[in-house]
Amino acid sequence: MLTNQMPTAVHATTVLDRTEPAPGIVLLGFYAPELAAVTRPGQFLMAIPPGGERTATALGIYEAQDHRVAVLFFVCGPRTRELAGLRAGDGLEVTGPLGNGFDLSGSPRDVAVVAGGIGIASLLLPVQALIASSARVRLYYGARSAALLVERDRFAAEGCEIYCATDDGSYGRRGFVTGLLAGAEPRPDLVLACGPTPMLRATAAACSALGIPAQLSLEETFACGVGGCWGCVVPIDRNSAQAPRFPGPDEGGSDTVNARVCKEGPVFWAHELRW
Amino acid sequence: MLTNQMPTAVHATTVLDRTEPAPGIVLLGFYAPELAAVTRPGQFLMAIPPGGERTATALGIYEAQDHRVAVLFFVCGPRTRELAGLRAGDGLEVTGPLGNGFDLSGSPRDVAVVAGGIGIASLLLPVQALIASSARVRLYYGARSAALLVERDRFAAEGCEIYCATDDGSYGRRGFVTGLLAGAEPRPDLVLACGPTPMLRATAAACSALGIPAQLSLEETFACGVGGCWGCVVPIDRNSAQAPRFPGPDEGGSDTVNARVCKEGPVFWAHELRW
Amino acid sequence: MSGSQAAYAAVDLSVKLGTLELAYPTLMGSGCYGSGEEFAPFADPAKIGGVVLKSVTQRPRLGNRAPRLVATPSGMLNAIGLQNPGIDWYLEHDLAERVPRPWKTIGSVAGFSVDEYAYVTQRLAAQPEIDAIELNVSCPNVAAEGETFACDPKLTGRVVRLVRDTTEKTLIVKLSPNVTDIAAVAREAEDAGADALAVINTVRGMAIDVDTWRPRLGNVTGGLSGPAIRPIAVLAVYEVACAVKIPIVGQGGIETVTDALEFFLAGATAVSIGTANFIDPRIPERIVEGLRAYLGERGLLSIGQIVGQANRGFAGAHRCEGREG
Amino acid sequence: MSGSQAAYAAVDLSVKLGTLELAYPTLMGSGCYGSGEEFAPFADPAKIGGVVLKSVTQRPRLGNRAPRLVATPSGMLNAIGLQNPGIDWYLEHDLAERVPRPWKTIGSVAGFSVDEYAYVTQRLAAQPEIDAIELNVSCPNVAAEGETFACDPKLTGRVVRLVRDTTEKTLIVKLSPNVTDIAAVAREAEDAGADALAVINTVRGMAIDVDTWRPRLGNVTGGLSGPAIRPIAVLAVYEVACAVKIPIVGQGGIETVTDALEFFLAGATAVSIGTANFIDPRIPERIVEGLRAYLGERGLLSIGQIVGQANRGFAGAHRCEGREG
Ligand SMILES: Cc1cc2nc3c(=O)[nH]c(=O)nc-3n(C[C@H](O)[C@H](O)[C@H](O)COP(=O)(O)OP(=O)(O)OC[C@H]3O[C@@H](n4cnc5c(N)ncnc54)[C@H](O)[C@@H]3O)c2cc1C
Ligand SMILES: Cc1cc2nc3c(=O)[nH]c(=O)nc-3n(C[C@H](O)[C@H](O)[C@H](O)COP(=O)(O)OP(=O)(O)OC[C@H]3O[C@@H](n4cnc5c(N)ncnc54)[C@H](O)[C@@H]3O)c2cc1C
Ligand SMILES: Cc1cc2nc3c(=O)[nH]c(=O)nc-3n(C[C@H](O)[C@H](O)[C@H](O)COP(=O)(O)O)c2cc1C
Ligand SMILES: Cc1cc2nc3c(=O)[nH]c(=O)nc-3n(C[C@H](O)[C@H](O)[C@H](O)COP(=O)(O)O)c2cc1C
Ligand code: FES
Ligand code: FES
Repeated sequence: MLTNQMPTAVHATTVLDRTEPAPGIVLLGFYAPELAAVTRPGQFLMAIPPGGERTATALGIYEAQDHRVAVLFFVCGPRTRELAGLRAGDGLEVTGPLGNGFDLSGSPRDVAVVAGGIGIASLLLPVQALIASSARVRLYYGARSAALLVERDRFAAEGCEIYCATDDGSYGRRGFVTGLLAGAEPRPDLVLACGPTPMLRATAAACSALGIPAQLSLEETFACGVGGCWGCVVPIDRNSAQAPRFPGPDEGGSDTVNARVCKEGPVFWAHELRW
Repeated sequence: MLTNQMPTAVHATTVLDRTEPAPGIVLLGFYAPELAAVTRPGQFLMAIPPGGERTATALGIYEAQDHRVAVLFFVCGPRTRELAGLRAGDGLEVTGPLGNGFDLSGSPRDVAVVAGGIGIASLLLPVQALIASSARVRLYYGARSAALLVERDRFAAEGCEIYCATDDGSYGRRGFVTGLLAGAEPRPDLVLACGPTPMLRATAAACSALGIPAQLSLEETFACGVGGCWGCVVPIDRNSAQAPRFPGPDEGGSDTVNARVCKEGPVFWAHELRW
Repeated sequence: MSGSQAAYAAVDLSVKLGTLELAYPTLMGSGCYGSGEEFAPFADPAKIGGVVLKSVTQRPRLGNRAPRLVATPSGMLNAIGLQNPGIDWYLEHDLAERVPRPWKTIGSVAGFSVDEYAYVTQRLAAQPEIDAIELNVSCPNVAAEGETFACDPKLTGRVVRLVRDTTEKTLIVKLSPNVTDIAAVAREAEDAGADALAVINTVRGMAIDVDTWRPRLGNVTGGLSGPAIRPIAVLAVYEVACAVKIPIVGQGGIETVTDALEFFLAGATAVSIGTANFIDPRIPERIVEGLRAYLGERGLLSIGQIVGQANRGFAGAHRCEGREG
Repeated sequence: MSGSQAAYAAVDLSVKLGTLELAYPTLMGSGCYGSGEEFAPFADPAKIGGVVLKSVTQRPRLGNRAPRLVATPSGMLNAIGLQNPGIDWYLEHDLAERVPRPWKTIGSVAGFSVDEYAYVTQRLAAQPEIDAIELNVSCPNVAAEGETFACDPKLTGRVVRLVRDTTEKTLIVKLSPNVTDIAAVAREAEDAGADALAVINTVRGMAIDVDTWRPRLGNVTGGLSGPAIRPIAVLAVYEVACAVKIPIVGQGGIETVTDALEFFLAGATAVSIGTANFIDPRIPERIVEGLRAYLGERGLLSIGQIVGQANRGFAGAHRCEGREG
């Protein structure tokens, strides 16, 4: 997996646009040319709304082009509610880009991209990069119901094939998106996934059964987001290239170390996770 | 002083209008016919904005007519900031009317009304009542600077004389409003005052020196606002009609008891305060 | 819809604390609900399990000087100092002149000596309108002894033992979080005959005015309450539940049904709502409705089924007190 | 304007803790600033008094299982469990490979026995790049003994005495708020030779997931930090300042200059900023600028002039410990 190289920085930005692709989901674009220039697919940022009790929220970088960066998020608590209240012209500070991002270095030719709910937010940039390198991209996209399958047109316009699943059957196949993935023919040579943890676990199991390498973008509760507090860990194989440069505990010769989702991740190879 | 008779209640209201008479000062009108019908001059309400972390804020009742009640407040912290964010059509819950209100029962003929800053918010209703009963009303109105002397036209339209003072001399006399009061000729037969505590103390001292009875609307930090927590007390003469029906402490025969500003007050006779 | 509502209505929310039977597992915290009357116009009295009255002492108390309240992040400090008219006046007026209400009434007793606690409890518990007694041995806002009782397991045991002899009614002992080991105090109270424990009283704290350089409370220090202390209170309940068998009344920062559920899962048989009443006295009835829905949705029949569930199943990796082995 | 700015620039913000000289009275709290490098891209390293490194133990520690963080009202719970590579690797890599920075570097030592504290301190303090040592005897997130040290005055005295013999460098002892009497622990630490006290570490707490019925932290319990605990921390500093003569590093929920000022007025010589760095690592430099302006506006020349001012003048009505007489 790639490791983050600077220049990560705090950017004082201005909101350019705000739309609601579905009730409770907000797409927020802001002016941040320097951030756009250095962002790689799969990286995230920490967003600090102006004024009030200040808090930082981790959000995947959805779009990054020219002068504009955008995030796509689900309004579920106080912090996202505050961000959702922003309007064009408002100030917004973001720290980024953060995290490693997807490893697209092996020139994959046929990639399955698996999105669960708002996990779609971290997957547009890798889809764009893959299509730019002429790979075939199939998007497997699951959500609770049809209305939450946001931005499908956007992904279609990029040139990827889209297969959907909804929990309630209101659009596409009823059931989990991993069901679609299991039947994918021909088999993709790489899987990228982002979504809720149970979906990622199911994706990892499916890929393991099919023998397809998979990269998962994990979610954990963050405090600092920059690797400083060791609060966001996931156990991984200590021989992974992403394992922090720590000796393991000497008790019992465990083959596991705790890696930081915000620093060594958020993207990990499925087969290296020990969760 | 009057004591509050029911019907105090929680009212689910809708914001009708919102203006900013000065930067940082908000006038918020809302639909509350039942509250308007029972409010007496000098009473207050507790305002609970919708959603988020819920909090209640004590605000004087500025206007109460027909179907509309209005509050006038200074945006100084998280709670008033939340209220300031409301717009016409938004919901707002208010509990009220609360507190005793001014005692206008003695048919005063010549009344000086002393306002310090946002204290003006509790003084429109008594001015209206006094003028309706054909009393002469002189308003002595002080603030930090001219811009903060809000709603002067409104008071003038009610038919009262207005004398102003500002800390920086940007309008009216430079200095404290109590300076104006001291020189009032002829002497009023009653003083009503609302404003910051130092101003109320100075008003009490001036009235005591001049021998004019004064009613002061006090401010304290509130928790419940309805007399249930004993958090908002001020020491008063235990023989006051407003003294809570408590024996004093038996140690040392103190002549003082602690009265609740929210329940026995917020209006007290200056000469009965032992602060 | 109506089917599930019927199911919800069947959910049993009643609980017992000693011999005290509550229709709902929700008490209104002492000092936060006055005599109940102050809040009656704004709440539905039929939806309240019980009201713990403001603490009363033997003699009248003027209470602390103002200011007595300070807002703090997600909480507040108070230093009322047990202002109250003393037990004589209290029985003659406050109690005698009450409007009868459907809720259970729990008298709260404070004091400065073991004898005072016993004397006031005896007088108060003798009243027919008092259904149970809560011993406030943990008020942080009064001189020395008040809190010292709950800060010392031995002293707690002593006062509870003496008070126990003065009444047959349910005796709830209210513990202080301002101790190294709350479980030890809880065990002493149980051994001495307490029927239930109230966990927790406020956490000691202070705020300073940076303009005047003076403490913001007239009493210098005060008690912290509200959501800020909820994680502290949940842990205290969890630890006490592991240490004793008698029921616990969980409290500290409860504002929503989710907050209340944390306490039940940690091991509380009932909860108490304090500071939240200052925001909106309808919060307690919303919590009751929320509990009914939560249990109903899960097909549970009574609140007792969730009490202490977070303590279960940790025998392996974790000891009950929650430290890694 | 430029005149007053010149006056502000002359304000002396430097302080001393034992022999440790800090250009600014602001430390970055242990565990909340990594090795400093993680935050360097976002903050001005020249505006930071000192960085307390993440606590290190003798042997490597995997730390607690995930989840390790939970957001709570105006705060957070953490249960990292002292994940660290052990002193050998730490000296060889973490410390040796550091970029030199203008701030002072304070090593933080944790342990599970008196001997471990002494051993790790000796190794760490011997490094020239370490300017002082903080003894973390108060971590609530590790097995038994870690916190027990700071919960027992005698044990605290014993570990400090032994560690004191291993180094001449400034020794800061970090106290736990999870005790009945923090002043007693502070006095023992002072008697045993501590040069300064860090007050406070996190407050023990817990949160429960009401959907899964499980504790939200992998370690069940955790340490509460952030603005929620500020009133508790301010009081702890106030009480410790009344009990000892050595300087205090105040901490717990500092986010703004006003928050920091509360701690100085309560008796802290320096402050430490922890959780606030997670929101925005520029908060510490804003606090430094804010202190300069506050003192400048009041014509004060040094930060020392406000230290402990809230304790003064209460000889009459209040004893220093803040209870009414
Ligand atoms: C690396 C990384 C990238 C992320 N990228 C994105 C992104 O691009 N878009 C995005 O929307 N979120 C993203 N998240 C998640 C986002 O950071 C959190 O959802 C956010 O912090 C919630 O903050 P809050 O204060 O609004 O809600 P909180 O108060 O933290 O949570 C409120 C409630 O909602 C629940 N909840 C939290 N997240 C969700 C969810 N996604 N769906 C349903 N319920 C939920 C919580 O359990 C809680 O009960 C990302 C997280 C990480 C670690
Ligand atoms: C009976 C009563 C009636 C009241 N009526 C009114 C009213 O009609 N209009 C009104 O504006 N306020 C009124 N107040 C005051 C109002 O309740 C408080 O100002 C409000 O609660 C502040 O809430 P907050 O959370 O926004 O600010 P807080 O967080 O409580 O305070 C923020 C900061 O502002 C400071 N501050 C508080 N009040 C003022 C002020 N007035 N001017 C300057 N600084 C201040 C505080 O010291 C604090 O530092 C009344 C208070 C009482 C007790
Ligand atoms: C203003 C106020 C007054 C209180 N007075 C008393 C009291 O007289 N006796 C008592 O036992 N507890 C008293 N308490 C403590 C509460 O009953 C409750 O235990 C505590 O506040 C924690 O719960 P909460 O966070 O829901 O308020 C008081 C609390 C507040 C905020
Ligand atoms: C995520 C996290 C990790 C911490 N790790 C340590 C640690 O390793 N050693 C230590 O002494 N204190 C540690 N602390 C405590 C802080 O240094 C600080 O004392 C405490 O959080 C209170 O200050 P605050 O509210 O400003 O964060 C940690 C705190 C947090 C939030
Ligand atoms: S959130 Fe701090 S290390 Fe990841
Ligand atoms: S604010 Fe509760 S009694 Fe006045």
